[in-house]
Parts: sequence; C-alpha cells; structure tokens
Amino acid sequence: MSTTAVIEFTPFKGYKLDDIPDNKIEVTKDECMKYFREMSLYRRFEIMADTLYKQRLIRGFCHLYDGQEAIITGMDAAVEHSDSLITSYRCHAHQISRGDTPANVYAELLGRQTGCSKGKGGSMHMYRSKSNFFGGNGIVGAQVPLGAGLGFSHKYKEDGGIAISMYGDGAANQGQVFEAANMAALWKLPVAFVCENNQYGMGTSVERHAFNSDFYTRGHYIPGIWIDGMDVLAVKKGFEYIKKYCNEGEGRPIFVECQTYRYHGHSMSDPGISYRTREEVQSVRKGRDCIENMRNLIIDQEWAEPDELKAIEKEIRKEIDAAVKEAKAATELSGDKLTEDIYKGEYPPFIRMIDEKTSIQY
Amino acid sequence: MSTTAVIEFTPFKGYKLDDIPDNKIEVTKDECMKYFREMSLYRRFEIMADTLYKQRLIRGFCHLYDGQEAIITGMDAAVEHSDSLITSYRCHAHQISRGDTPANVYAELLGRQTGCSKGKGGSMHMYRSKSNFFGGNGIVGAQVPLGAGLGFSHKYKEDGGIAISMYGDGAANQGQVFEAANMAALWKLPVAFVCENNQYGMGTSVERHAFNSDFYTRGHYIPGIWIDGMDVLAVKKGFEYIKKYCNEGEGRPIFVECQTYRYHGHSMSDPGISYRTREEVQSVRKGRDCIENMRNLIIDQEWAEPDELKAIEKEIRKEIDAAVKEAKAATELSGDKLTEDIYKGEYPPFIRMIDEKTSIQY
Amino acid sequence: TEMTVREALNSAIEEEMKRDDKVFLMGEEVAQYDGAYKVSKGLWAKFGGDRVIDTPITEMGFAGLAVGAAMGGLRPICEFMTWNFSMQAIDQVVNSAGKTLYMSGGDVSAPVVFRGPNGPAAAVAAQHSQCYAAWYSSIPGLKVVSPYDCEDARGLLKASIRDDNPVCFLENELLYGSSFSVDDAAMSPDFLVDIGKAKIMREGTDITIVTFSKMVGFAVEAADILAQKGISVEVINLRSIRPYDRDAIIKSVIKTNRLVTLEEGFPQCGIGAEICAFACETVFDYFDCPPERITGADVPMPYAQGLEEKCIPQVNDIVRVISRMCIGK
Amino acid sequence: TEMTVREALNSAIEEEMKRDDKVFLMGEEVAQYDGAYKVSKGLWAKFGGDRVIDTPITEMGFAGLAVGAAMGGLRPICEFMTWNFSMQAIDQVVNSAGKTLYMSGGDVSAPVVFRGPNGPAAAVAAQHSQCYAAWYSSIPGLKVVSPYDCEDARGLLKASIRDDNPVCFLENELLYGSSFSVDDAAMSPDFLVDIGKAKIMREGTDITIVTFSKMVGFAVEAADILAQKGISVEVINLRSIRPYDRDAIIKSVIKTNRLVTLEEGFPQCGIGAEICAFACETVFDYFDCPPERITGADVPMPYAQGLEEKCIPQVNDIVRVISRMCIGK
Ligand SMILES: Cc1ncc(C[n+]2csc(CCOP(=O)(O)OP(=O)(O)O)c2C)c(N)n1
Ligand SMILES: Cc1ncc(C[n+]2csc(CCOP(=O)(O)OP(=O)(O)O)c2C)c(N)n1
Ligand SMILES: [Mg+2]
Ligand SMILES: [Mg+2]
Repeated sequence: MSTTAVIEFTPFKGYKLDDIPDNKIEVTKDECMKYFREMSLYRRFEIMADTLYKQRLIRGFCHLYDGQEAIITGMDAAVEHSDSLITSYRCHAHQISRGDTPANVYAELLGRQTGCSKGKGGSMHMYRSKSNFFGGNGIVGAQVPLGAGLGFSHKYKEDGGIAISMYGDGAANQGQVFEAANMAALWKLPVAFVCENNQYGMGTSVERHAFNSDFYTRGHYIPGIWIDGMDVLAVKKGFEYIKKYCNEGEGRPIFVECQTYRYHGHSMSDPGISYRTREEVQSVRKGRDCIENMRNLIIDQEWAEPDELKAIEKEIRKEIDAAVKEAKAATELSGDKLTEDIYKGEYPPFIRMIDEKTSIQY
Repeated sequence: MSTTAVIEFTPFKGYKLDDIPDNKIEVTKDECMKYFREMSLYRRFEIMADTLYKQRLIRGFCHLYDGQEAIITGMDAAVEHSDSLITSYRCHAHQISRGDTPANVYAELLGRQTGCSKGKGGSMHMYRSKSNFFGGNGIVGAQVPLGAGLGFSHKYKEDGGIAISMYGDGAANQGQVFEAANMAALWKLPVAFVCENNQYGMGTSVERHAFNSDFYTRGHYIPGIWIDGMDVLAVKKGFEYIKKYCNEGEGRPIFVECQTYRYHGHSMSDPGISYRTREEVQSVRKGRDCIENMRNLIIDQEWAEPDELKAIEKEIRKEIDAAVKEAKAATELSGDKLTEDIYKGEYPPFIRMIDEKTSIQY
Repeated sequence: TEMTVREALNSAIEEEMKRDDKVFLMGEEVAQYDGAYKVSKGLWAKFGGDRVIDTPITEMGFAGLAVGAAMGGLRPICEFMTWNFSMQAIDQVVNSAGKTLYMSGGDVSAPVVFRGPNGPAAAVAAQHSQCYAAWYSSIPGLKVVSPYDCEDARGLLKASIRDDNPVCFLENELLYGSSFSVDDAAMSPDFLVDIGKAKIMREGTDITIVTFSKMVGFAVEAADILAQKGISVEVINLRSIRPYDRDAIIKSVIKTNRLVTLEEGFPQCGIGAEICAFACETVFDYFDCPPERITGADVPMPYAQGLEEKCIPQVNDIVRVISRMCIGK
Repeated sequence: TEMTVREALNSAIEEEMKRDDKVFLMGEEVAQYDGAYKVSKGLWAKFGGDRVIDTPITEMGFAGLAVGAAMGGLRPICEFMTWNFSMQAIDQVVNSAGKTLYMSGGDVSAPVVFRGPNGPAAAVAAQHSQCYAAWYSSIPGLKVVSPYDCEDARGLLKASIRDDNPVCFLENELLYGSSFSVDDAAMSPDFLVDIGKAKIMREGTDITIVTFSKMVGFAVEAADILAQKGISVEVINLRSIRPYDRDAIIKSVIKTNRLVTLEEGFPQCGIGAEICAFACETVFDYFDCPPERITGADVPMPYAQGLEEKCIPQVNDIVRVISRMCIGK
C-alpha cells in the first residue's frame, strides 16, 4: 500500500489565463489525514456554536461556515501565514486556521476576556495580526479594498507576501470591489480577490443578485480562476498556483471563485429554507460534502479504516467539548477595560459614559 | 447641387454587439447647417464664459465644454427631450441643448435670479426638469446611479423613454458605475451609460487611472459601442442606434464611449498644460475639431460659402454678447429667497441663520 | 387594535402602495425573503416584483437609483437593512437627495423615503450599532423622523411617503416586536402624523426628558419609578428630529425648569447636544439646574453583554441622573 | 520664517516622509499634478512614484486601500481632494479605520492620516461646501484635528502622522495661501503640537470664543474690533476637535463667564452644540448670560456671492452677537 496517490478533481476554469494547472494532485496519506482532521474540526466547531447559540449563550449575529471548510483548509495548506488574509463576518474557521485555539474563539463568541478580541468583537470580528489575519469584518465588501491595501503593503515592504481578500457572492457586486481591482491592476499588487460563492447572499440566489455570476471573470480585465471549493485538494493546488501567480514579476492581482455551499442559514436567525429546498441542501451534503469526500478518498486509498476516522472525529468532539468548557469558565472582561483599546497605547483624557458625572477621567 | 449627401465617418467599434451600424450617414444641408450653428454656439458660449471668469464675474469652479460639442449636439439630434439626461458638472451645453437660453445659463454663472437655478447652483448645477434634464452634478460618479434610476422610472411608467447617464473617463472607475450597471442588467433598464472620454480625469491621463481604458467595454457583460465623439454625424447615428437598442424588448442597458477632447484645462483654475503638451492640444484642434470638420464638410458639399459660415459665426457672437448683456442686467436673488427651495412647497417652521436671534420663523 | 411596530410599518407601506401606484419598495431582501426583519412581510406576494424589489448588496448604487427614480417622478421607499450600511450610500442621501432641490432653485425634487433600523440592536458590536440621527438631521433639505410606538410608526411613515421631500426614517430593531394598542383614528388609512411635531407622552412638572425611538419607552418607565419618589417627569417623544419641535420643548422647559436629553447615540455632537444648546439659546433663564445629556457611551459598541449594557442608557441610569438633577427641587 | 499654510503642510509631509520610510502619500492628483491645491508640490519629484501616488477617482476604494496598508504596517497619508468627497469613503474611515482597534481587542491598528480641505471654499455651492468636523468627531476611535495657522499646520500634521491612530485632518482651502510667521521652534523637524490641546490665541476677560480653522482668524479680527468697544474677548483655537480640550474651555469660561462658539458648519448637532452642552454640564453656574452659537446657516450653500455671504459667519456677525451678549457686562 502506497502512502501517496495522484488524485483527480473537477478541473479549474481559467479566465484570461493561459497556463492554468491541470486537475491532478499528488498527495500523501499524512496530508489527507490532516485535511480530514482540520475540516472535521471546523465542522464540529460550528455545530457546537449552533448549540451554544440556541442555548442563548452566543448572542447577536452568528454566521456559520459549515459546508465551506475545504476552502480555508486547502488555502492554508498552500499559503504562508506571512501572506495576509482578510475576510467577512463568516470567520471562525479562518481565525483557527491562522493559529488561534477553538477555546479562544468560543470565548469570543461567549463574550469572555480570553476571547480573541477580549469579548469586544464577537462572532463577526476576529483577528490575529501576528499571523497576518485581519478579520472578521462586518460591512459587506469593505474588506476587499482593505485586502488590496494589505497587498500594497507587501509590495511596498518587498517582503514577498501576497494578500488574500475574501468575500461572498453577494459582496461581489459591491462597487468597491471594482475600485480595488482597478488599483490592484494599475499598481501591480499581489492580491488574490477570492469569492467564496456559496450560491446565496442571504436569501438571494446568485442569478438574482449578479447579472454575471461567473465570479472568477468579474475582474474583467484581470485574469481569474474557478476552483471547486468543495474539494480541499483542488483548493490547495489552486492556491499554490495563485500564490505563485500573484508574486510573478512586479506582482499582479487575480480573481478567484471558490464554488461552495453553506449548510446553515445565512446567520443563526435564518432557518435557511425559505429560499432553497431541503432537497438542494441534502443533495450537496450527499454528493459534494468536503469531509465525506475526503473520508471516502482515505478509505478508498486504504489509508485508514472507517473506524479510525470515526475515532478521529470522536477525539475532535472531545477537543471541542473541552474548548467550550474552557471558554465557559472564563470571565467577562472587567468593566474598567471597557474603555481600553479605543486608542492605541493611550487613553483619551476623558471618556464620556452615559452621563457627564459617571464619565472617566484619565 | 444636391442638398443631401452620404458621409463616412470613423467606424463604430462594438463590444458584444452583433449588429452595429455601418459608418455612413445620409444628411441634409439643413441638418448640417444646424449642427454647425449649434456647435458654434456652444463653443462661443464657453469662450465668453472663460472671459467672464477671467473678469472675476464667474466664481468658484467652472468647467468648460469646448472641444466636446459634437457629443451633445449629435445626441440631441437623435433622442427626444422625453428621454432623460443627466451628467456631471460640465453641463453648460447640456442645459442649452435641452432648451434653455444662453442668457439664463450666463445668469446662473453670474449668480443672478434669472439663472436657471436662480443663482443657487452655479456652473456645476443646472437642471431643466421640464425637458428631463437632471443636472449638473458635482460629485464625480454620483450621477450614474441617478441615471439608472431615471431609466427605472421610464420603465416603471412604461413611457417609452430611455435615460442617458453621462460621465467622464475619470468617473468611469467609480464603483457605483458598476453597481448601477449590474442593476440595469438584472432589471433590464433602458439606460445608456455614456462615457465622455476626453482623455483626462483632471490631470491624470486615462492609462494612469484606468487599467482598461476601453470605456465602451467597461460594462463587461453589458454590450458597448465606441463612437468618434469629435464627429457630430457619428454621434447622431450612434445615438439613433442606442435609443432603439435600449428600448428593445423589455428594455436593456448599453455602455457607450464617446472619444473626445477638452481644449480648456479641467476647470478654470487649471491651465491644462502641465500634464499634456501644447502640441497635443494643437493637433486635435487642427485635425479633429468638430466644428472645423463640419465647416469643411459644408464647404466641400458646396452647401455654403466660407463667408456664409463666417456670417453665422458672427451672428452667434452677437447672440452670445446679447445673452451676456441680458444676464449681467439681471439682479441677484433677493435675500428673503435664500431660504426658499430647501424643502419643496414649504418652509420649515424655523430656519436658523448665523445665530439664533437673526434666524427666521415661518 | 393591538399590533406590533413591525405590523404598523407593514400596514403603512401597504396602504400607501395601494393609494399611490408610484410608490414602490426596494432594498436588500425586502421582497422574496419578506425583509431581513420581516417588516415587508407579504408585500411581494401582494404587489409583485415590479413594486417590491430585491436589490443586490450595493447600497451606494441602489440608494442612488432610488433618488434618480424619485427625480423621475416615482416615490421610492428604499430600505437600508440597517442604517449602518447607509454610510456606503450617504453621499447619495445627502448630496443627491438632500441638496438637489436647492441647487436647482426648486426645479428638481426627490421624494424618497430611506428607512430601516437605526442605533444599537442586541450584541451586534461596533459596526452594526451606530445611531445616525445626529448626522442626517444636520442636513438642510432632508427630513428626519424616528418613531417609537405603532401610532408613530404608522402616522410618520405614511406622512413620510406622502412628503414631497427626502425623508430619513429611523426605526429600531428592538422595537419591531413590541406591541402597542392603536386607536381607531390611527388605524385609518388617512392617519398621518405631522412631521415636525413632538408628542408629550406623559405630562410632568419637575423635569423634561427629550428623547426619541426606543428610549421613549425607557423614559416612560423611568418616569413611573420617579413618580413614586415624588418627581414628576414630562416625557417628550420628538418623533421628528429634523425639523424638531422647538415650541414643545420651550413650553415644557418653561413649565418644568429642568431638562435632560436621552438618546442611544454617541455623545459628541449628538441630538442631546443640539437640544441642550438650543434650550440655552431660548429658555436659559428658566433653568433651575444645568441641562444635561444622557447618551450612549463614547465607546465603539462592545459585544459582550456586560460591557454592552454599560454603553447604552438603562432605566436606572435615567432614574439616577434625574434624581440627582432634581435634588432639592 | 514667513510661510503659507500650504508650505507649512508641505514641509510637514516632507519631513515626516524623510524621517520614516513607512510614510507615503496617496490621493487624487497628489503626485504628478502636485496636488489639486498644490499642497503636495514637489513631493513626487522628491520621493518618486512609489511613495507619492496618484489614485483613480475612487474614494471608497482608495480610502479602504489606505486603511489596509496601515493595518499592514505602513503609515499612509490619504488626501481627499476635499472632505466633501470623503462621504463616499466614510464607511472606510469610520467602520474600518475608526472601530477596528476596539473590535479586535487592541490587536489591529490603523495609523492613517486622512487629510484635505474641509468646509466652505468660495462659490463652490452646496455639494462642495460642507464641514465634516461634527460627524467625524462623534466617532470614538478617530482623532480629529483642524489647524488654523502655520504653526498649527506643521505641528498638528506631524503629530498626526506619528500618531498610532487614525486621524482626520481638516484643512481649509481659503487658508492655504495665507501667510503666517513661524518661530524657530516650530520650524524644527521635531516640532509637534499635542493632539487634544487647545491654544489661547488671545486672552480676554469678558467672553470666550471657542472656534477652529479659518474662523480663528475671524474671531481674532472681531476681538480687535470689540476691544475698541471695551469688550475683552478670549479666543480659543481648539486645534483638536476630538478629543477637545475640556480644561481650556472650562478654565476660560470660569474667567470670562460668557461663551460663544463659532464655526462654519451647519448648526444642528454641530461643534457649537457640543461645546455649549458640555459647558452647561460643567460650568453652568459661571454663566452670566446664555451660551450661544454662531454657525453656518441651516441652508445648503448657495452659489451667488450675496447669498453665500449670508450663510457663513462674517466678522461683523461675530461683533454683533458678542456685543449683544456683553450688554451690561
Ligand atoms: C454594506 C452591508 N450591507 C448589508 C449588510 C447585511 N448583510 C450581512 S451579510 C449579507 C449577505 C452577504 O452575502 P455574501 O456576500 O454572499 O456572503 P455569505 O454570507 O454568503 O458568506 C448581508 C446583506 C452588511 N453587513 N453590510
Ligand atoms: C467624488 C469626487 N471626487 C473628486 C472630485 C473632484 N473632481 C472633480 S472633476 C474631477 C475629474 C473628473 O474627470 P472625468 O470624470 O474624466 O471628467 P471630465 O472633467 O474630464 O469631464 C475630479 C477629480 C469630485 N468632484 N467628486
Ligand atoms: Mg454568499
Ligand atoms: Mg475626463
């Protein structure tokens, strides 16, 4: 039994690219086991977040990533943490992929002081600047020019990094995407504009919100690549190409579409069934699920028995349960820290609270 | 001597269009004389505006249209005043083309009460709703979705009108252009997105501000047409096609690029020579000037002697001088009208002026 | 009739759409999804896709399109899923809708209603919790209104839709599910609330609270508690923030001799600042104690519940401040 | 040294670019055109196109790009040709630059300076004449400063560039060409003006004017005239609008017992409203007469000269209001 194999995946589609890679990738057993584990962890993380939300322990907006795990997993396998990453509010897995612990992310969701944003940000606002992850942004589309700016800084500093600026299919229509693209093309910025096309912007399907829903072509005069975002191996190979592409010469931008699907509703308040059928969700789960397909691959390659994979999943459950427990045990940030972090490294002389008399003087 | 002729012009370029018209147009003597007269009037209007500005009678921003006259003249010959029109701050000729008098436009520039905006708008803000001209807008790009909204209203009211939403090459990069285009395509709006490409957005040449400076292709998934905007006949024929195109079926949008040139600097404060050479300006004036070319055409066709055309120009000078005189004779709006037109058909109960005590109660 | 604010808004839109076929509704998820917060529930089914329109997520573009449609003779109701997202479109609201009538010397008007939830909701953090009352109300050419209960919601929304000027209509997500009883007059399809007039929610003699939106309910609650302590509070529900009802405030302060403002927005240059400054300029000599502001804290809204509560006025804050202001009254 | 405000700003940028190679300048026409108002004259020639960058006319995009570059470790100076155009980008300034540090629990900062001319220029009408001091200063997480003379311009701009937080730097087009003498200390490449501190431009005993930007000059002129009438005016140049110098205002009002604010922006929820409300909350008992505001008129700025003048405070307006306020002092 070999521990490497060459796997075929749904071919890339290129747009104004003449050298797109083929649809084969050589992988090792270890790699695949790692992807299986990672995707299962993200999945399990979101399932528990769902539970905690329903228990009213997580509040406000909460957007889950289950269904889309192959994208962040495959990308993380291909790029470095010295490459900048920025995305929207659907960011739990992104945060963990950049090195944070599930416990810290749960703590954030629960509003605890050990949360990655000290409980100040919540589900939509997670960051990890030391591994160049810049959120976690609540305003649809706003992160896209921020990502272009991150690419600008890589180029300015000549540090060889690229920036990955992620957004949804709904966000793809925002004018600032086109503004950022024009600057990235003019100034030769190493930026990948990555659309996670999960088929819906909230309750609106792609054909209803985008006249041209081939998001990998939306850079128009900027080349693009379509990737099967349900397949971690396709994503990995795709991002190896993208990383190289963006770094070529003086640097250059690319548009990327990762076709994917979200199992949950848009956010926890959306049951996610009024604008799509249960059958549609079921058919993706059955045929295209990134974890199930990886499970099958591993079993087909005889790299593991079904039971071994089940054991890994069981282990992940424990890990996640422990993380939840740890997060729950943490306390909320003390009130005097409320006014910290408004300004970097300083307090303003006076912070007005509810009224003048209860305000704070520094 | 025939009073009609078939004239050739620089061919259109089509983008995703399979039926662009040919580059021949049959014109009559009367038509051509009319175009000559109209373009000469707009030219003379701006020359005098330049003089008045230098005399400090016109204040603030003042953007002149000389060089670009063929566009508004040709368009006006092809569309109806029931078709909506909206443009940027470079709008003097647009206002006159929609039926206003040079005197009223000068009065606006001079801040007089007979001005088309009663002196409240100035050079950048002229309107004539009764012939569906909606300005005269100072914020680069903002008029483009407004124009899409005008198209929306034509479709909603089913009145057969189209909307013409004009903007500059610099404005073409604004994100809201792409946002408006997407909605226009999704909702099948009868809108022509018309870029007057005069080669510069202020001091920045097209290649420096737009990665893709083929503005007729910038709708990407929306078809487009390129027109020689220095040739009134090309523009006329082009807009006949566009009007029909937009009205086809349920309605549909199109992108239009009119290639043109502005002789003056960007606005009166820009000498217009630091970012382009005098030779460049001269070569356009010599080879491609819309009025000179029309003059030559008329003379070639033996429809008029040079002297007759000179006489027309003399007449226009007189007309313009009279308009200036009339405008100068008008007074400024009386102070009590200052607070009129903030709200439609009403005064708010209280309008605060410089201080509480001098404020106005209604 | 008992109804929720959501139903009140919904009925107002429906009635006005029936009354005038130039009225249409557009915004993200307003049609097939029935609205992100279900304010437009059923309207797409009733009026169809030509008059109830889902837009792409392109605030600047669709707000501009709405203004253009208004200039073209229609009466758009343009929903911002929340007013936070209106920042992407604020140039169209202010410069295109708000200023064009004046710049055109009265020629071009834009009768558009921008509406959606404003201010903090629950646990949605800094980017989703801002109050825009102060910003929009600073612009001559716009009208700005903010309803509290169902009567406000119906009467103000119907008046806004019929108004020939652009109106910013600031709702509150946390009130959508609140029930209020509505009398027969207010249920009439012709019921309108005058834009520019405040409503005295509760008469009092010791102090005037000037407030709007959700805080009106808090003010009334606080007034109940304070009544038991022997402090008589007059609660003014502004309803309109531009123009605001100068006379109502003046009259009240002349009676009570004390003024406190109450809002959820940021303190600096807020509605409270305006009302206090205006009151100084007009009724200064009537004050028995300094006018004060109760506002949201000067902190980007934190997510965690315990922190969040400290940043939004609570009923006991109101009681505390007023008790202090009324010492020795 | 005698220099213009334009030169002062230019020298400040040049010095900071020399000092720190992470500093760069971007905006429409800042490079090859030397700036629409020539503030960046010569910088492109000196520093080249990698550090002095012409952008397309895409405010939302390039402001966002600047913020992203700041997050990535650079120190962008982002010019808005005027602040009016910042409305297209205000979401990036407020939500991305202003709130991210807090939302990230202190992890991600954005040291970016947004700068450009603010408020009314001459005869540019409603869309080009707005003052944004009140709006931006309402946002915790941003700093907002506004210079008057060359000392302010140099010291505040250099301090802003070195600040680790996003700063909105509000200039005034009509001051660019004004000359002021600058002392040696202020010419030093290390001269900084503390953000948050006001400057007493002129001491006085009868009334305090609190103002900023171009109106500082008008206030001083008015003070000269009033001095001849026996009224002694203290003029406070705020310099910083967020945070503003509470202590300086308090101290002055305690001395003069009268307060008037002066600004060119719209009245409702303006800087004057804030200062008056704050002063009521802190030094109410010291007032000998009601605090008042002098502001721009509540009218979209008209073009015609005679109308325009009525909408912007003039020196004689200041003299008139203060004379009235000081009757019987
Ligand atoms: C500017 C703005 N408009 C609207 C919203 C509300 N909103 C949040 S997520 C969302 C849908 C986005 O869809 P998509 O970009 O496809 O991302 P997905 O949620 O599918 O990951 C909307 C409308 C927002 N946060 N910001
Ligand atoms: C949003 C915005 N940004 C900047 C400006 C300043 N500005 C006015 S005109 C102009 C250049 C526009 O060029 P283009 O679109 O090519 O039109 P043209 O002047 O050539 O007709 C600029 C930068 C503005 N008015 N609005
Ligand atoms: Mg999506
Ligand atoms: Mg141009």
